[in-house]
Amino acid sequence: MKTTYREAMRAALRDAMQRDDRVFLMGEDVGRYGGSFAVSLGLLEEFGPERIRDTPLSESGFVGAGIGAALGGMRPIVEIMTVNFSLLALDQIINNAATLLHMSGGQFNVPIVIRMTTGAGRQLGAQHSHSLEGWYAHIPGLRILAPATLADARGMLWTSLQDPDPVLIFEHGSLYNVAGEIDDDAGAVDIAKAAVLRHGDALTLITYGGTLPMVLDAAEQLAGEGIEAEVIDLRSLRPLDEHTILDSVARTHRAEVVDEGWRSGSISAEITARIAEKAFYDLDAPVERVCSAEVPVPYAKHLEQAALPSVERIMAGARRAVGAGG
Amino acid sequence: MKTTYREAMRAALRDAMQRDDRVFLMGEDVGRYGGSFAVSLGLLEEFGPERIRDTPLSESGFVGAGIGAALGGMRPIVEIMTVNFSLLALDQIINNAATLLHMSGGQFNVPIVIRMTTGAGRQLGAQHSHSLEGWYAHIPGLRILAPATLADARGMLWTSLQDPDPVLIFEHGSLYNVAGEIDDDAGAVDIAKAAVLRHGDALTLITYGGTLPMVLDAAEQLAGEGIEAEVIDLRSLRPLDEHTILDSVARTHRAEVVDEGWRSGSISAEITARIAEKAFYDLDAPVERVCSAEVPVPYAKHLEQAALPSVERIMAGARRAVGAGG
Amino acid sequence: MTGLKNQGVPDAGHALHLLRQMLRVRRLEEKCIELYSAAKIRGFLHVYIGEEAVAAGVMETLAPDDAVVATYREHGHALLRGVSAGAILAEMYGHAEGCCRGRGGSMHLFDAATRFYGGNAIVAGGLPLAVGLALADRMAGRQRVTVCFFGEGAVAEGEFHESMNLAALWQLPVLFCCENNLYAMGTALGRSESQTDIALKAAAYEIPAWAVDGMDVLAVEEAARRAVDAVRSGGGPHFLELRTYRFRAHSMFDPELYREKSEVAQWMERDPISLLQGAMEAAGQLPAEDWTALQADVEAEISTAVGFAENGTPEPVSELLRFVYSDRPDDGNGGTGNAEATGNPEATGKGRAAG
Amino acid sequence: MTGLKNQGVPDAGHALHLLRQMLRVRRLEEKCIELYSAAKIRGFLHVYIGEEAVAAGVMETLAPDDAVVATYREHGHALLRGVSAGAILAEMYGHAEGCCRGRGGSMHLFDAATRFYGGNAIVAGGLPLAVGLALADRMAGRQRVTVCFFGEGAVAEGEFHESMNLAALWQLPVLFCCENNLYAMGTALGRSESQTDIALKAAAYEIPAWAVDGMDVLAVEEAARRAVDAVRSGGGPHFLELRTYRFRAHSMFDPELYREKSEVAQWMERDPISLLQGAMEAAGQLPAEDWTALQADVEAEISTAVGFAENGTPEPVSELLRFVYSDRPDDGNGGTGNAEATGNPEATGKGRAAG
Ligand SMILES: Cc1ncc(C[n+]2csc(CCOP(=O)(O)OP(=O)(O)O)c2C)c(N)n1
Ligand SMILES: Cc1ncc(C[n+]2csc(CCOP(=O)(O)OP(=O)(O)O)c2C)c(N)n1
Ligand SMILES: [Mg+2]
Ligand SMILES: [Mg+2]
Repeated sequence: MKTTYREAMRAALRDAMQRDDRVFLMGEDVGRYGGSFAVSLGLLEEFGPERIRDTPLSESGFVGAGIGAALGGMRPIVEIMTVNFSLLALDQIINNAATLLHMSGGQFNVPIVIRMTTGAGRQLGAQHSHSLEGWYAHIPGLRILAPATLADARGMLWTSLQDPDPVLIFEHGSLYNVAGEIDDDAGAVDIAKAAVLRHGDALTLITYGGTLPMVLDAAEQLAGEGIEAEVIDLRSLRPLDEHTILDSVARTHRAEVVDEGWRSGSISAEITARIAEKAFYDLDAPVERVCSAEVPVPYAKHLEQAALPSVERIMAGARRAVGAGG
Repeated sequence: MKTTYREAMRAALRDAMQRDDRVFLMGEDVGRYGGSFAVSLGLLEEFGPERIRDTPLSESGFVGAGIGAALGGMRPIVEIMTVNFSLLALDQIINNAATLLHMSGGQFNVPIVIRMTTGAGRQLGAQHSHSLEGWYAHIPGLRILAPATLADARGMLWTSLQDPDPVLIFEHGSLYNVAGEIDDDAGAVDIAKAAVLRHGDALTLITYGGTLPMVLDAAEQLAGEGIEAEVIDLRSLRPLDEHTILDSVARTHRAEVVDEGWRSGSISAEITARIAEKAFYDLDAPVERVCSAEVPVPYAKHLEQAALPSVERIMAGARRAVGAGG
Repeated sequence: MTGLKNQGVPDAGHALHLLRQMLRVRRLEEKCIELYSAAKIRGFLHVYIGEEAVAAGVMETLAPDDAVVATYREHGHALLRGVSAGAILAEMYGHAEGCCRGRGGSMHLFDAATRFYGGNAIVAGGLPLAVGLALADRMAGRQRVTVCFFGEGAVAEGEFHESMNLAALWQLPVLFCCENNLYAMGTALGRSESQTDIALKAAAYEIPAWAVDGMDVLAVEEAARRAVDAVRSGGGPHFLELRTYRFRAHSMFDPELYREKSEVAQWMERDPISLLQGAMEAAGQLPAEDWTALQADVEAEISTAVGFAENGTPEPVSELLRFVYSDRPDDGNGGTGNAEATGNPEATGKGRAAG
Repeated sequence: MTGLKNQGVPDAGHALHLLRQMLRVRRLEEKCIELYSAAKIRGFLHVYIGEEAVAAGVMETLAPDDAVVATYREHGHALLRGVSAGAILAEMYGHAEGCCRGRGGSMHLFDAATRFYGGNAIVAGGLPLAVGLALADRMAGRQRVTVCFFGEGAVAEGEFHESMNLAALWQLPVLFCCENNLYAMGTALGRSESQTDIALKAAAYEIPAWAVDGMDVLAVEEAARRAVDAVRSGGGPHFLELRTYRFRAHSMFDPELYREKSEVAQWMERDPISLLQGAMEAAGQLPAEDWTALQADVEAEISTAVGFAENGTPEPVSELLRFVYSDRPDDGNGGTGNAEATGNPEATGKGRAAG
C-alpha cells in the first residue's frame, strides 16, 4: 500500500482510537487546526472534541494532565507541537512521568505516550530547531523512540500504547512527506531491536530518525567507491540495543555514528563510548561522529546546512574510518 | 586562612556585591531565610532587599527576569535552590540565555550567572537528587562550572561575573561543609584548564564536583596497592579541557571517568568518546566509567548508596583498567 | 476570630472522631520529630503541626474511590486518607514494609488502595496530575472527585495558573485546597503575591472559591462538604483557601529567621486541636475519661506503628533497579535488569533498567 | 463599533503620520508574502496584516531609550521601532546585512540601537525578559519603560502568570500589550481561556488593565500614552488588551480550517488603515494627492529595501561558529573556533565554540 510518513502516523492514531476507547489525543491545535503538521487532520470530525482535544498553550499543564489521566486509567497520547516547547513540560516529564513508578514502590505506572516533532533543516531558527531526543534518552523511566521508516511510523504508536510506562516518540519534521510502500496489514512493531537496513563489511554506520535517509544515501554512494557499509537504524534511543551495534562492529571493526544533536553530550557520545568500552579489542580505527555543529541553529540556509550533518560529511567520515588504522 | 566551601561561596558573593554595584543576588529564600543551604546568610542585612532579592516560587519567571536584567546592563546572580527545580526554568535558559547572542547576530550577550545546588546522597528521594550538570553541558552558548575545591568555590563566581556570556555554577550539596585552608587573598581563578590534583602513571582518574573527594580518597588507597593514579578535576564541563585529559592519557594509557550522573548519556560518555576518538592509539584498555545506577534515586539509605558512585566502585574500576589489556 | 465559627458542637460523636483524627496526625508527627533526632528518619521532613484541621476536615467529606494529591508535607493527608501509621513510618525508615517500599521517604508517600497519589516534592507539581485524574473521571463518566492540596507558595508558579485554567475551561471535577499557612519556607505571602487574597485570585479563573478558617475543623468540613458535593454533582472545579499556620519550622533544617516567636505564639492560641477540645468541653461533650481514653488510643496506635517500622526489613540491594519500568509478565519480574549498563555490580536480578 | 472612537481626527499631520506608519507595515508584509512565494524568504513567516494599528499606536508613545520585546509576528514592531525595512528584509534573505546577520530570520529580529529585544518564537517566552529589563531600569534608577507585546494565546502559559506577578509585586516599569486577535493558531479564545475577558484576568494581579479597540490607531495611541506615562512616572506595570484580528492565515502553512471566511470578511470591514483613511477623508484632511504621495513614498521605501536585500551577501560559512559566545579581545574575534570539536570541517576561523 502506498502511504506517507504523515499518513502512516495518522492511520496509527486512528486505529489506536478505534481499538481502545481509553485512548485520546490531546495537544495544541490537534483538532480544529488539524495538527500543526497536519498529522491529525480529519480526526476531530471522526472522534469528536473530547477525544481529539485541543488544549490551551500550557505545555506543563497539559502534559501533566496527560500523566494524571494515565494514572486515572486512560491511555493518553499527548502531542507537544515540537520538541522545542517540550522544555516547558520537562519537569512533568522527568519528575512525574519518569519517576512516579519508582517513588511509589511500583504502585503507580504511567502509561502515557508523548509525541513530538523534532529536528532542524527547515530554516526555523535557533528556538525551533532543537534535536533533543538523545538528551531525553539520559532519563531512566522513559522509553525514547525515533521512527525513521514508514513501517515504524505506522507501528510504533501501537507498540507504545501497549507499554505500561511512559514512551516519548520523536518524529523528525523532514520525514512527514516521505512516501513509499508499507504492508496493507502493517501494525505494531517490535521495539526491542535496532534494524540492520543494509549489510556491509567495511564499516558500521549507526543512526536514527531524520538522518537515516542521508545515511542510506551515503551508503549507496560509498558502495560506488567500493566501501560496503552496514547501516543500523537504532529506532529506540532508550533502551539502546547495544547488542546489534556491537555485533556489527565485531564484524566490520569500524564505526561511524550520525546524529543531528549537538556533538558534545549527544547520544552519539554514548554510542561511541559503548563501542569503545565493549568492542575495544574489535575496533581497528577510532569511531567517527558526524553531528551538528555546536551552535544554535542559524536561520540562513547556507549556515544551517553547514551546521547539520550532510551526505558529504558522512561519506568523508566513512572514508576516514576505513582509511585509518588497520 | 581556614574556611568552608559554604563560607567561601558566601565570601565570593559578598565581594562580588561590593566590587560592582550592578551585581545582585536573586532567588527563592536567598534573603530572609538566609538561603536554603545558608550560603547567603547575613547578606540581606549587609546589602538590603533590593540586591539580595527574595523571589516568589516561579523559576521560569525569575530566571527569565535575570536574563532580562542582564540584557539591561545588570550582572545578576540568580540562585535556583536546586538543580531539580531548574527544569522549570529550562526554556528560559536554553531558548533565551544560551541563544540570544547568536540569534541577534552578536548584538545581545547575556552576562548572567546562575547558581544551583546539585547532587544526591542525602536521602532526599527521586525528585530532589538529580545530577544534571553534565546534561546542561550539551547546550552551546552556556558555560558550565563545577567548583569542587575551596579555591574554586571562592574564585569561580568572580571569574564567571567577568564572562560576557551565561555561566551556570553547580555546587554539590555534599561539599558545603567541607573545611580547609585557602590563601588569604584567594580570588578569581582561571577556568580554561582542568586541574591535575595528583600525579601518577598507572591510570588517569577523571572527575569533577561532588565525586572529587571520593576519587582522591580512592587514589590514596590505590597508591597503597601500588597503583599510582593521576587525578583530574575537570572544573569546567563546558567547554571541556580536552587537552589536559588527552595529555594525561597519553602518559597513563588507561582512564576511568567518575560522574554522579546516570550513566547513559552522561558527561562521562562524552569524555569516554573523546578519549576513544583522540587517544585511540594511546589507550591500552577500555575506559572505565563509574556513574550512578540508572534509576530514580531511592530514599532508603542503603539503596541510595548502592545507586551512587563509591570509593569501592572507583577502586574496582581502576583495578580493572590496570589489569586489562596491555 | 479566636474560637470556632459555630457556637456549640452539633454532633458530639462526630466531633470526637474529628478530634481523634487531628490528634492522630499530631502524635504521629511529634513521633517523627523524635525519630528524626534519633536519626531513624533522614532526608527532608516537613511536619504539619498546627494545620491538622485542614486534612481532617477535608478527608471527612471524600468517598473511598475519590483521589487525593498532596505535597511533601503530607503525613497527615496519608494517614487520614487511610494509609496506616505503620506503613508511613516504615517508609520513613526506608523499609520494605513502607508504603513505597522505602523508595519514597517522607516526601513521597503513595498508596494505590486509597487512591493517594503522593507526596510531590516539586511545588505545584501535583496540580496538573490532579487535573488529569479528574479528566480521566470525566471522560470515563465516573462521578469521582479529585482533591488537590498545595501551599500558598505554589500559587506563584506557572503550573498553578495552567492547572486552574485547564480545570475551569474543561469543567473538571477537582477540588483545589490551598493550605495558606502564610509562609513558603521563609517567604511571607505578601512578598510572593501581588494579590494576597488567594481566594480572589482563584476566582479570576471563574472557579468558585471560598476562604475558610483552617483552624476550625468543623468549618473546614462544612466548606469542603459543600464544595465536594458541588464538584461531584457536575459543578466543575471548586477552590478552598484554608487559612492556617505551621507551628514548627519549615523542615528540620530551618532556623526560622523570618518570623517572630510572638507571631507563632499567637497562632498557637488557635491550635485546632485545643479549639475543638475546648468547645467540646465547654459544651459538656468531652468527659475527662473520654479525652484520656482518646489519648491512650492514639498513643497506642503510634507506638504499634513505631514497633512495626522498627521491625521492618531493608529491601535487598538486588532490587535496586526494580520499578524503573514496570515488571513484565515475560521477564519474571524484571529479569533483564542490566547491572552492567548501570555500572553497579551489586545490582543484579530483579528490575528492568533501560540504558 | 464600526468606526473610530473619537469623531473627527484631532491633528491631521499626526494622523497622516500614523497612516503612513500602518501603510509601511502593510506594504512591507505584502512584499514578504510575495517574496516567500518566490522562495526568497523561507522558514516560518507570520504576518501582522490587520493588526497594524496596535504597533503603530503604541510605538508612537515611546522614547528612544525605552525597550521593546515582541513575538515571532514582529516585522511591524521592528519597522516602527526604527529598524530599517532593508535590514529586516535582508535578515529574511539570510544575508549578512540583515539586522541579525542572517542568524535570526523572520521570527528573530533584534536591534541594539533601538533597544528592540526580539523576536521570540517561544510563546510567552519574552515576558520574563521584559520583566527583567524593567527590573534593571528600576535598580539603576532610570526612568525608562519596557513594552512587551504578546498574543492572547500566551495568556494561558505559566510564564504569563509568573511575569504578571513579578512585575506587579515589584512594581516594575513594564507595559504589557496583549494583542488579542481572538485566535492562537487555530484555537479560539473561548477554547483556551476559562475567563475570556483578558483585561479582567490581568487585573487579578492588581495591575491596572484596559481593553482598547485595536483597530482604531488613535484609540490605541491614546490608551498607550496614558499607560506609558503612568508607568514612567512610577505607577508600576500596566496592561493593555488590544482587540484586533489577523486578516491572514497564522503562517504560510495554515489552511485556516478553524474560522469562517465571513468572520474574516466582517473584520476586514474594520481594516485599521481604511478606518483612519476614511475618517480623514470624511474630515477633509486627506486630499487625494496626499494619499497618492504617501503610497508612492511607501512603495519607494519598500522597493529600495528589496533592492538592498537582493544585493546582500551571505555570511561566510567560516563564521558559522561565531556568536555562540561573545567575541573576546584576546582571541582576535574568536580565534579558538574549534572546527574539529563540532565535526564540521567547513567551520574554521572566527567564533568560539565550546564543547
Ligand atoms: C518548584 C520548587 N521550587 C522550590 C522548592 C523548594 N521548596 C520546598 S517547600 C517550599 C515552600 C513551599 O511553600 P508552600 O507552597 O506555601 O507550602 P508549605 O511548605 O508552606 O506547606 C520551597 C520553596 C520546591 N520544592 N519546588
Ligand atoms: C511555547 C510554545 N508553544 C507552542 C508554540 C507554537 N505556536 C506558535 S504561534 C502559536 C499561537 C500563538 O497565539 P497568540 O499568542 O494568540 O499569538 P498570535 O499568533 O495570534 O499573534 C503557537 C501555538 C510556540 N511557538 N511556543
Ligand atoms: Mg505555605
Ligand atoms: Mg492570537
